[in-house]
Amino acid sequence: MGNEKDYLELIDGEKKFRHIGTRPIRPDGVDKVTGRANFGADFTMNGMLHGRVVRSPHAHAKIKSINSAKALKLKGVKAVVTGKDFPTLDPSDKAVGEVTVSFFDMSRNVIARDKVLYDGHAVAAVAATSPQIAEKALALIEVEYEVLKPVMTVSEAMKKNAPILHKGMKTSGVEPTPSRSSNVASRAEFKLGDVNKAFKEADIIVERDYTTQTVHQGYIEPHACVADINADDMATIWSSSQGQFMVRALVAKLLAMNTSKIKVIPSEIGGGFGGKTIVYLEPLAVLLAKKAGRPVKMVMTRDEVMRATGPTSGGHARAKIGAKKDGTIVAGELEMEYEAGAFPGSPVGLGCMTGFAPYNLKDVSCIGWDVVVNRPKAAAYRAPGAPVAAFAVESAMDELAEQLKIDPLKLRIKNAAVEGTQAPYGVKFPRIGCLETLTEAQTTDHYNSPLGPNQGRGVASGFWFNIGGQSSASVMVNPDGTVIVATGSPDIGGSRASMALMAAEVLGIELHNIKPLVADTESVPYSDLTGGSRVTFATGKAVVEAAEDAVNDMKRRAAKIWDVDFDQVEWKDGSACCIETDVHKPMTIADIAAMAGKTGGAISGKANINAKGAGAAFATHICDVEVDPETGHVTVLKYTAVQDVGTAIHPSYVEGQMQGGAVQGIGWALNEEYVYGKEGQLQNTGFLDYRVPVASDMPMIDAIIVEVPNPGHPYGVRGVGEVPIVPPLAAVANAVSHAIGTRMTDLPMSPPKILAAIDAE
Amino acid sequence: MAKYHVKTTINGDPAEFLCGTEQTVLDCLRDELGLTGSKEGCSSGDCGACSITLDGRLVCACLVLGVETEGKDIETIEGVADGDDLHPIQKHFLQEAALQCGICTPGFIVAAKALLAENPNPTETETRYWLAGNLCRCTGYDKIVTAVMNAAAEMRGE
Amino acid sequence: MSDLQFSSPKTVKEAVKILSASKGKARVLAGGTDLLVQLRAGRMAGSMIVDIKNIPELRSIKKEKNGFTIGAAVSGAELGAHKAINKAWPGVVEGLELIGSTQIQGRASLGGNLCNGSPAADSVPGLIAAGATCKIAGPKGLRTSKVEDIVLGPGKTSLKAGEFVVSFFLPTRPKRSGDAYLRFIPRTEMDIAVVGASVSLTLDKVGVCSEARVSLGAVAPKPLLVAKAASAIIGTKVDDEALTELSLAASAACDPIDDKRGTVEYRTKVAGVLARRAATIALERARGN
Amino acid sequence: MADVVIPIEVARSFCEGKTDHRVDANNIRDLVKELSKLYPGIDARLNQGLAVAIDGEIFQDWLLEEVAPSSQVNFIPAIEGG
Repeated sequence: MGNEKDYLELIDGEKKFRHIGTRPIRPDGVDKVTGRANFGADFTMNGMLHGRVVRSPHAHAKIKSINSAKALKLKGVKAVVTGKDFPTLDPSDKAVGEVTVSFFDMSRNVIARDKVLYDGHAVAAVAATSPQIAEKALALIEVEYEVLKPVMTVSEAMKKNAPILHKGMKTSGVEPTPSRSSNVASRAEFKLGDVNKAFKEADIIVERDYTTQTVHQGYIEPHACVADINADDMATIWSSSQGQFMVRALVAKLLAMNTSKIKVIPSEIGGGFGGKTIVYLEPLAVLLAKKAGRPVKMVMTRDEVMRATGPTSGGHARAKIGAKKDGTIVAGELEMEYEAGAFPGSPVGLGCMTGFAPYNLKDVSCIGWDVVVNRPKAAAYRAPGAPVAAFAVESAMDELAEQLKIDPLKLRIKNAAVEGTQAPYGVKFPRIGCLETLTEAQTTDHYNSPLGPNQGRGVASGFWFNIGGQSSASVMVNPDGTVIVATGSPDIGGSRASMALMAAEVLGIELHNIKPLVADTESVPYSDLTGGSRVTFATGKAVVEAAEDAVNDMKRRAAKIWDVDFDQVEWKDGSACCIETDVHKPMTIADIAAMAGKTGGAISGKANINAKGAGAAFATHICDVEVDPETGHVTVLKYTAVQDVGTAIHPSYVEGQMQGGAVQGIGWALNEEYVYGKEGQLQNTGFLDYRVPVASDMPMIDAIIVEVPNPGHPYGVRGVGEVPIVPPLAAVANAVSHAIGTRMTDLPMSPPKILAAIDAE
Repeated sequence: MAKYHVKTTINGDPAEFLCGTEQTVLDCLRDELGLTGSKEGCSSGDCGACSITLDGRLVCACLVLGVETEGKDIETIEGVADGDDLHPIQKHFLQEAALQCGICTPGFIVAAKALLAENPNPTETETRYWLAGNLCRCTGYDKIVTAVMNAAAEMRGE
Repeated sequence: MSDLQFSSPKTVKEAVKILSASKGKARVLAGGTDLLVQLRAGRMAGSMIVDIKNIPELRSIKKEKNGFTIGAAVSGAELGAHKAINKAWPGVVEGLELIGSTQIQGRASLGGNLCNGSPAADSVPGLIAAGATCKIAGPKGLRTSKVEDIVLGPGKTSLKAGEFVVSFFLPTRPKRSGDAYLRFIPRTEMDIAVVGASVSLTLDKVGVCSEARVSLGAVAPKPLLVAKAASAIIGTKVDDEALTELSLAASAACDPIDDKRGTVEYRTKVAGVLARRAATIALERARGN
Repeated sequence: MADVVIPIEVARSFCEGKTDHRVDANNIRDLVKELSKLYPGIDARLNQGLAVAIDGEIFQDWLLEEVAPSSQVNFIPAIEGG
């Protein structure tokens, strides 16, 4: 687009934006506060059947047989599908692009074939005329299992004689390739310089082991979809997901269907946080609909969400930092093993890449092991892999500060990554705001306030890459001059408001004249899913370009009407103006739109881009806690999140991302964990015992926005959604450690663990 | 098997439906009456997304059987606004950006309305404890609590 | 589609008749906050749900000459709004009011919380410490039982086929007497008690504890009445030394399990802590009465 | 000649552990082609789930991105997001 620079000058210059940075009411808001908005489970069709899934009660077992005869005899049951109904895929069939996925594994995660690999693994699905009949049919599908010993933890899985989940799986990334099958899927390594030599030059070294448990994204809306397939094999899927194009692509692949035969219509999505970047129900619903010849609705129960949808990995991390007496850190080492769940693909590599990213380190080594266990396959969760790595590194930094008697923020400021710093994964940072979040945190009242007895304060920083990727946008000018902005990016947290704001800024019109919408797969060109903190950045960039395209179109029309050259027309405050002469009165967007028919037909703009230049995000959090020394109960007294957001398009929703991410991280730190029984059955399958923070657990979360504009976006946007969950684990752990005088290295810091730590002193 | 014929009042209007014993009032609202504003997040009373009032008392619709509501007065999210006129709580949820994905919003608004009916001037702590049965995973509760307290102030005429 | 039947009797007699006729296959529905979860999870054996909330006696609170009668299906929210009981037995009200959210409070009842048979039921230790009794209706007529005799183990009660709890009786609070219930949960709301402790005590004119009852929840297969913890403070001025003894006795009485909510060690230790803290609050209340 | 860094695991499989390379190419496609002349088969491996960073700018999906003689090119794991 060529004029990125101009916009940045505007940011630093005197001219204020008219719309960017304001806090208008979101365009989809009224529907959401009145109950009118339709989410995944709210859609119904005439003649619709209800689908349910038969799930394994075992964590690890061979499927000897599945007999659906009795279920099919039950009146009202219309179809049953099992793994046999799915196409066989080649084990080497992997997708490259946004996320590397093995379709072979994904297909087996959607429905088990010869083996079940976790409690809750789908084994069969049934469709019936009512939810009650479908429920009854579940019990009539007879599955014979040969129960195997489950492998529940990374350490068990890595033992020499551990039961093997996938025969033939060899650890990749080690040379020579091992001959024996292993539960270790792969090893990843990132290094800069010579870390062993650097440690020898250090005056002080801190080193510790850290452990965390499996945690779930915990979105309130269970997965849901409706699938219909007509006589011509044309499938339509209504579903709640982070990407309608993702659903289309995966259903096409898993069912060997032609993409053009699948239409996916996105519903409102009731939270995802990465957990809805994959399909579970959609392929089953399509197959059931095909077999039954009727639409099929499938909605998970909370129990199914917890047992069978992607949590994120628990694991182990060892962090080691070497420093000079003056606090200059000279060497960093991180070795981590993450649970991938039942199939390879934990985010351990991303953990390795992010852990030391906030710091300027020339000698660093990060090694990650991806390990399969009999738990549900890990899915993305907000900054996948980064929080656990940050927990280890930021705890070690805190310990270093303690031992060197340096203020923990000062220690971080001394070592902060800046423009030109080489990240542990080899890439040199462009302009970033890591240092700015630290210095801002230093000046807060919070950081400078006194603490009482049994209270502690912790700080931690965090990094997330942010991504760009493919986004499409159409800007359609209606005959009355109002505008529709269509994108292919599901709105998970208010992004339609941001799209409208950016379009309004370019078009120079009032916000209420713009209707932003999330279109289906047949109404806009392909877009990558909503994830990686990419929508406001990448889709926003597409919207800006599409709006500029529409402006150019309108300028051409005005030039035609006035019979002047195109470059004689400029766009100002929502109107075309003639530069050289005042003979021609400015034409508003409505004036031009009204004449569209006379000047060449409908007016629109489009942009289909693969956005580059996503600016990295850094955050620094401060947490105060009080610990009850007799019960180990932790009260979070005060919490401040400081983050470089580039430019806040709609500051309220930026703050919302920061506050929500922080609270998810606090939950991860304090009480959230998967608890498995001895035989590998999940013990806490509901919100009663999977303890996400409730309103009374939390204080207000101070969100402090720092704006270091990203040169890669016309308005300076950086992604904001993910980095807020990176610092909290360590910020809370450091606070608790200071409150009780013992370092906490095992998450969650549930009251029994804290009390045991206090008593062990 | 036979279904029960239940007569209730929903958001001020008479409403009748047929339901089986095992159907909750949430099932009845959503599946029998097409009132899908009340959401199902857990079906065990732990998330509050299905909050309604039953004879003025705040309950989880997933923990009430449809057959139990015979003769009762039910209020749902669909009855909170007066036609086009949003309730102050709804307005403040929008103004304060107290929702992100919006799935928990109907439950929060119904619960907050019940709070302000009982306590027009709640403290932050009272607001947080009253709303502890409504889970929100997006916002961290900050802006929700602010919206409810600002709505309360507006309703008190401040 | 299920074969589940529903009935909504209007009198105790009618309810007894339905329950007796069901041959043990009926389940009593009060607030439903546990029953409906079990129904949804497919854990509910039975073919009949008997909703007892339309029996007036089960929904009313009555001030009697020597105490209060509380209908078994009175909700937490209703009990919480009853000023006289709040004043007389704050510990009992605290227990019921701690169950779940505001939404759950609109439904959860003393009868349901007791008869669900959970060792961790929040309202039960308060009732036991208060010396409450319950009136039980059954095929053989009415009988009265101490609350501590109802729960036998997780999910098991001493109620016989066709029996159900009609009401609870709380005696008039003696002078210089107070009670309190505390529970420990990891969050601030919405959890099942990891430990619950209730203490009710009465002081004589010079401030010596003349009577006391201590009850613990979630630390054994059923809610406990811990006589040794009570005797640790009876005859004392409930000073630090006595409280330490009470605390130790409470911990000693525990026979808990390790589960997703807590460990044996943790529950044992925190039972002592909470018993001491509850006794301290009860003492303050007694001094004020 | 651009400075190219490939992941350690890939280097072990194809280049006897050598991660750092200097390659003369105008775009990433040609750069990969040049590398595969020296290390047969590496092109397919680099096309499996790796993103590329050119002077700090990350491309999840790449082919014709321009490379300058002074460019620093890093092949890194593709980044998924939540």
